[in-house]
Amino acid sequence: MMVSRTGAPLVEMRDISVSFGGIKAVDHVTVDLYPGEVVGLLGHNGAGKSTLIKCLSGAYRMDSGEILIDGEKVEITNPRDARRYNIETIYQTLALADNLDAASNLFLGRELVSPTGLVDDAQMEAETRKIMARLNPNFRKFQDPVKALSGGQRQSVAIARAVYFNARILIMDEPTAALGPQETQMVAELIEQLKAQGIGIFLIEHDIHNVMKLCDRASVMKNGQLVGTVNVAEVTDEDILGMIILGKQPRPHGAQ
Amino acid sequence: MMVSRTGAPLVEMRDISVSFGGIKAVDHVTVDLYPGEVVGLLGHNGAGKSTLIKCLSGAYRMDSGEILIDGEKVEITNPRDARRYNIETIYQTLALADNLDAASNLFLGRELVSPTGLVDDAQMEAETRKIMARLNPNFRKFQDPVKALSGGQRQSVAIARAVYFNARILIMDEPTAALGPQETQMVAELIEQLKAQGIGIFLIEHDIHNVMKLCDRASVMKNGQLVGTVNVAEVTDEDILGMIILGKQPRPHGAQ
Amino acid sequence: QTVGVSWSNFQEERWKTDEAAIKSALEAAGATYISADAQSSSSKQLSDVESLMAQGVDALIILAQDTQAIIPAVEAAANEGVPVIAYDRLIEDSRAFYLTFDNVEVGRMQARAVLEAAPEGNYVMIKGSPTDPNADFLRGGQQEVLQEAIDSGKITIVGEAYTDGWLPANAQRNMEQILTANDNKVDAVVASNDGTAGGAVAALTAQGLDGIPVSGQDGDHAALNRVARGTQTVSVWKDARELGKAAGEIAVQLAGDTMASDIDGAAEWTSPAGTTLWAKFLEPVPITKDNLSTVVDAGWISKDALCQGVSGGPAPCN
Amino acid sequence: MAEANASGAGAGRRNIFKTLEFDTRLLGMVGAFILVCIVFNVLTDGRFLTPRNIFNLTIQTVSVAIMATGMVFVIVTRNIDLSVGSLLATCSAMMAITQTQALPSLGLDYGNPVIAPVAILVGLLTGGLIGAFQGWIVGYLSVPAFIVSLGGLLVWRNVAWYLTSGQTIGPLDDTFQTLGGIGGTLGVTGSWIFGVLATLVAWAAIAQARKARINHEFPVKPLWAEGVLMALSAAAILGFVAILNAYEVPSRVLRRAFEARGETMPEGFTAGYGIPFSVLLLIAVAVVMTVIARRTRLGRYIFATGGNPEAAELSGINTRLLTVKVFALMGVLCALAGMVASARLSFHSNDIGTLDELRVIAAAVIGGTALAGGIGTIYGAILGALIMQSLQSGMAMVGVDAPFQNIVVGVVLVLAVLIDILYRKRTGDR
Amino acid sequence: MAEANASGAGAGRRNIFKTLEFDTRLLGMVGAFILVCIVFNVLTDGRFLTPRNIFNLTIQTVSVAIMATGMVFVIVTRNIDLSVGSLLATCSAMMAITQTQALPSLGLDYGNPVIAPVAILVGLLTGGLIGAFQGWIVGYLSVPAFIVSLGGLLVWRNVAWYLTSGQTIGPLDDTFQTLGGIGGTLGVTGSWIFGVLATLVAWAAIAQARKARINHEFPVKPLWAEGVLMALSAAAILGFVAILNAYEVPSRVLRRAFEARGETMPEGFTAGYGIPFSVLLLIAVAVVMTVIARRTRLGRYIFATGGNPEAAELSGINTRLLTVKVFALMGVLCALAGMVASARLSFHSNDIGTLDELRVIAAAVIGGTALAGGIGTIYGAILGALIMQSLQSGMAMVGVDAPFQNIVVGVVLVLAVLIDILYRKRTGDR
Ligand SMILES: Nc1ncnc2c1ncn2[C@@H]1O[C@H](COP(=O)(O)OP(=O)(O)OP(=O)(O)O)[C@@H](O)[C@H]1O
Ligand SMILES: Nc1ncnc2c1ncn2[C@@H]1O[C@H](COP(=O)(O)OP(=O)(O)OP(=O)(O)O)[C@@H](O)[C@H]1O
Ligand SMILES: O[C@@H]1[C@@H](O)[C@H](O)OC[C@H]1O
Ligand SMILES: [Mg+2]
Ligand SMILES: [Mg+2]
Repeated sequence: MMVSRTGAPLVEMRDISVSFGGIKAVDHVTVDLYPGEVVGLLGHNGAGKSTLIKCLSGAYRMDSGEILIDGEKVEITNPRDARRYNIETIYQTLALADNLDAASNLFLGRELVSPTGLVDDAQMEAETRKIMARLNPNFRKFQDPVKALSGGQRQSVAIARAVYFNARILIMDEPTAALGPQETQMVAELIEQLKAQGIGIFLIEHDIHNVMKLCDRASVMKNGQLVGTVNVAEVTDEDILGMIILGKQPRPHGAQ
Repeated sequence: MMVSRTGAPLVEMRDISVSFGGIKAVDHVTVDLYPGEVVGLLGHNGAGKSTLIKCLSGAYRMDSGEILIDGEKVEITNPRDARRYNIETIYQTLALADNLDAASNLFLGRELVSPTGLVDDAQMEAETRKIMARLNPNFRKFQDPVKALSGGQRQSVAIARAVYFNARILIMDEPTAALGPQETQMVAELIEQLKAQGIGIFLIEHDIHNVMKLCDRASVMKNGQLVGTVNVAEVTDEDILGMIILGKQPRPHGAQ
Repeated sequence: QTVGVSWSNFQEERWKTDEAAIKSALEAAGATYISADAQSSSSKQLSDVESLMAQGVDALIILAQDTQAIIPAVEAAANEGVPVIAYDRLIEDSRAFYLTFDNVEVGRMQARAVLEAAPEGNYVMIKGSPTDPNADFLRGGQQEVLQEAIDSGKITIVGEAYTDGWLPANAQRNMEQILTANDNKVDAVVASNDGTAGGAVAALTAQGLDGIPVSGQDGDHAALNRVARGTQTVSVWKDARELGKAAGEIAVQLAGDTMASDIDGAAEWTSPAGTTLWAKFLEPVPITKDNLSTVVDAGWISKDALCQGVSGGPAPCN
Repeated sequence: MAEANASGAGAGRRNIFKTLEFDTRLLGMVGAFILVCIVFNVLTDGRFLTPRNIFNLTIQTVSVAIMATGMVFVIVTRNIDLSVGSLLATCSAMMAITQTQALPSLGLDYGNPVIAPVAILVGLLTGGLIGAFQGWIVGYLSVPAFIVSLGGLLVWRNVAWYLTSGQTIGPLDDTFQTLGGIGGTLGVTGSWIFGVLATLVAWAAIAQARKARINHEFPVKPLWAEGVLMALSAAAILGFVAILNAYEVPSRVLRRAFEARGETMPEGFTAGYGIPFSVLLLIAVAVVMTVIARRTRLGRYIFATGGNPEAAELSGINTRLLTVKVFALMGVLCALAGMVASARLSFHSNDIGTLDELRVIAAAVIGGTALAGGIGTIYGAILGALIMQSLQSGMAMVGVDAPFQNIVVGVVLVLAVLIDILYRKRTGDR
Repeated sequence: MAEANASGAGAGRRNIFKTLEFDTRLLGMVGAFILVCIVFNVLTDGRFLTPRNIFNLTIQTVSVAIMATGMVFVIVTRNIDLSVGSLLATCSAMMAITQTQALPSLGLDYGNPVIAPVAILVGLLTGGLIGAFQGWIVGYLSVPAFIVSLGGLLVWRNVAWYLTSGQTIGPLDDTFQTLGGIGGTLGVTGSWIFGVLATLVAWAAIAQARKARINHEFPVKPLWAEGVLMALSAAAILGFVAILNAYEVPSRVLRRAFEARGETMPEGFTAGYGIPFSVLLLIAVAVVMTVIARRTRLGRYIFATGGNPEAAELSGINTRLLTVKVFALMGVLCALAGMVASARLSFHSNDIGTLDELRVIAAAVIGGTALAGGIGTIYGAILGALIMQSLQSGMAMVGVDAPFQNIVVGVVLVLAVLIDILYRKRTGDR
């Protein structure tokens, strides 16, 4: 399926810079994302990928640059702002409240309430069971606090949370890093589905096979700077590896 | 290179069980490991892989079962015991002291001391620079506390720590999960080197390609139980995926 | 008969003596002693009284933490017909029987003794805890005596400080700072009890000023030793055994339906706040180097303890 | 499924509790409490468990228990509040000044019915504002709560001192005083009515919860278990009412009341006290706080923030504002506690609330609130306060020396937490 | 490399400090301290910064500062110790009883030179054992330190009370008293000798550190920077000695000393005090604790455990035993502090050390120790204690009321931490 890149992009991050005490973690980076598109963010460890997308999800504040959504400039200064623009994020560190159960985590910040204004735990648990059945049929630990879950089970909960609430923009920071092969496959299928619904996805991923399979475009970073953005269909995995490791743009049209 | 599996295995974990408040995370599992061998531990999320190897590294105490090293029964009740048997571990959660720099983390618990008995920071930094040059040439953050490092940089420090101290038995719990392609490649090479030195390695890994490439044997777990152990050379990746997902032994000699 | 005693605290050394005296007076009368310690909390003291009454006491002796906040306890006792003795500290309720050494008088005695030893010069006032009403009673009594000399310009108060929690260490620090601020030009210290006097003397000793007049109260053993050594002028001695004995006896009488007015030595007395109640006052005794033998003769302190490290001092340490 | 393999061995009696879905920790605490009561009852020849002493105990517990419920939220969000005792003093001072000086100087005389409500309002505002201010420093300026409230401990105690110039203020307004305890009770009939109503509410809640689970086709307890639960709750509530009603007003007080009305008391006339208003207040606080904790977003966010502050923030929870709310709530509860405490004394004394911070924190912690955050219950904290108060009153009654009392309290505090930890270890977490 | 891109703008003056490798936070604290001193000096017409008052200040600080160094380790390992004031009292009581009752009853008379050392040993043992016991409960039984030490606060204060039956014990042994402050000083010559030796040691350390870096071919500071550092350290040490020497023994005291020796004082004879033994003790404690923190495995493990307790445990560090050690060390330091405090008072009073826990924690925290663990310095804690003491003494000198003093201390505590947080934010961590 081809993505149409006419009109205003869903998200445009322009000239973003972030530094930590003098160190430029992100250095004048520009990326964009169209509806129904998956853009891979690649780069070596410490390249600045997580930092970049945290500006979009409201976890960090950028030092300079601007963010446009549907072509309009927006201010995102905290995670609440991001939610308002229907931006959902799966963080590399998962960000779950260890002492709460899966349902409470899934609905955290957006609890279902009964007409009296009190939270409706039964309803939330029912919804959670539904969505987890799609994502991870092995999942049974609905009553336990999530601290009793294994690494991959936790990841499933984090993914469920991000996709449940009709996101328009989804940020996934290494979503399959801890997942087993079957679970990874299910996430891949999920990404295809979401794409088909017109959701735009930033996907941070180290596995080059997955990138080639799932992404439409790939933006590569090195030492905080953008090396370049390529159409995945037009390059080989060798090209992308070259960008990641050597930091240089592939020669146009084709292989080395 | 063929591994010789004559004589007593380097490590034998017999009939290990661990439960958490009534739930059997590891259920009568037996695995072994010979010198110079890489044994992959595979399984879905929550299968019990991390729990199993934590019994060997001294992080958890098993409820029943026994551990033999060089054919002799040993008691491992805490991480210090494991170190005494030259067992080194890279944990899934990394286990670094965030407020200390890379060198202090690398030598934590085994500091180099000057003749006066005081710790010798300069010497430790020098050693750290040497080993990191082999593992991750991009690494420069020697003076910063490790909390300022990216996910992958932290992983490099954890790996360096495990391989620096002449381990005989190495446990790696998803060591490349957060690593970029170049860094992953370097770890793969490292594993080959260590193997050649006669070190035995338990490798927990979800990526089936890596398993096929790096492991001699693979033990697959499901719901806390051992599905079986196979010689990687004798099976296909489809076989192994079948074991992981369906929990059944492959038919002997060959493909489906 | 059972008599309940509610103590405000046991922080100062003296109260253990008071307790022993009350106990033996009650034993002598064949009554039972039960007690509770409020640990310097007026709220806990109210609970304590409730619990004492739940145990069925026939009379209450209360060392009030707060003169007013204790009134509900008196009220509850009155409701059950249990007589209350306000022990050592005033209770602003006409139903209580007030038995004390007059604190204002103690303050007067402290000032008097110091004034006698240093009729003119620079005075420092080391007051008690700002949260203890007695601190201000004492300070008031001291002022009465000093007022005239202040007005005539003979003495000047060059420093004055509350002592948080009556802690000697705080008194010592305050004294040091006052000495520094006045270049040691200090001729006398009116300290409000023996603990604070101890702190003040330690600060004075450091400057070689030990020996100037210093007051105190309670007859703490360490303080009496200082009097013998000459580093403290006076410790106003409220013979706690007398007070305790009287309290025990009066409690038994009141429990036995004797009227307050029939108690030996009782008189109607009106507090500064205007409460009129039956009261009995015991005379405090200022102990100076001239009458040190009194405390030994009374068996309050052994001669060895009194004279430790003193030779050739005043009687009985000569 | 590994999860299905729930423990087989050692079941039996434990399963009854499981079926009833009782918190076994709660049972443990209740057990400890009963043990304490029985021991003291033996030591005091049966005086400890008289209606009178039980009445006293509940009254004595109210002030600390009210604050302890707020401390649960504070600790659950990984904070601590060392300033509660001092804050109580400042609120109490404000209320005392309002009713004895400010309002009378505005022409509202002693006895005017407006005085008590206005004074209470002033107190609640003071507590809420100071609490919110401290919460703002913690939440928005990121100064650790330990430091802010340690500063608060010093500041507010002495602000209270300055407000009253170190004087005891009173006597307080008569209406106000009825909130202190024995001076204001529901009476026998009122208490029975209250007891029956409370029982019905409890039953309705149980039925309602069952219905919700059935609606979603989740497993429910067997019907008999629900029945046992209903019976138990009724017994507890009505038993409590019966005990408080059994404590009789002394005849002198009754006679005086009749005389005041110009009548004479009929021979043999008696009356029971019933539930004190202050205890009613505590019950109301407990119910409201429990609903907040379990059934509102605020409560959910409090626990989420305690479990993982970063995750809560990333989930769009305004954890800073939440901190302000939690501390403001704590401040309001301090004001309520100050109201009860000063009404009980009928004066504001300037040592009021001294060391209450320790009692309140101890109550919350003995009640199972984990200092590491994320875990705690309101009923646990109240039970914790009750256990501490029983220990202290009991020891005072037995005639244990005060220094020794403190030693016992210190040891019990550590033991309670130790048992809690061992218990949690045994039932799951490593 | 991103890492090489260190900030370019806003350099200039800041770079001098960078080159000298000064901790800018330390500079800030020293600046705050100087500011406090100057303000009080103006308010007291120049009396605050006299040698005499500086001498007093150092003496007044010693007891709290000694404990604050230990509190740094406690807090760095994510614990807290609320029992230090009470523990100090128990240790002080043990020492007082040993010297005034136990030893004399064994036939060692007043004035015997063995008395002081034995008493001190008893105190240190008491402190160490109690500390270790508390550490054991924290480390091995996993009860949170807050609870254990809150229990300890109640228990040890009252154990002290029982030990002395609530009596003030004293006067203490004469030799013992010399450890309290003004009663025992090095004298002018001794102090100069000490100053020169200390300077040489500091220089040797600087040279040694440089050599080690050169050996490993790491970058080093320019030589002039090392020179400046050496000059500054010499100036600080010798200046301090000069000030303490400038404080002259009052002539009455001198005259009395001569008289005691049967001589008469020569006309115009003067003598300076020099460094008090108690301050020497504090210096020794500071040096030892700093070496432990920075250059020993124990110190490394303390900081690692504070940074990530789980990681430390998995790295083979016995974090339980470590906890015992840290608390035992804290106990020993409480004993030392108790020794200084009671020697200074010249008697043991049973309320000694009351509220010291607050002062000690405040000193450590004002000195930059982070309550979240993992961060803290010994010199910071000592400076923190000094700042607090200067504030309190200064206010006492100016004649500020005790309640207002407390308010100021509370506010300063919060402000100090706030500034620290803002500072850290500006220089890096988000
Ligand atoms: N909180 C922080 N404080 C200081 N420096 C930080 C912080 N977070 C990240 N950095 C630094 O910023 C740079 C970019 O980090 P970032 O986490 O964005 O990398 P990444 O591309 O996501 O790497 P990885 O693939 O390992 O997750 C790194 O050099 C890292 O050390
Ligand atoms: N501390 C704990 N408390 C309770 N249950 C736990 C705990 N740690 C793990 N478990 C449970 O034990 C089972 C095995 O977990 P484990 O972490 O060993 O899985 P894993 O095979 O390593 O999975 P992953 O691939 O996701 O890392 C899971 O069901 C998990 O929920
Ligand atoms: O005797 C004194 C007492 O009157 C006062 O209230 O508290 C301090 C004591 O020293
Ligand atoms: Mg990242
Ligand atoms: Mg795992």
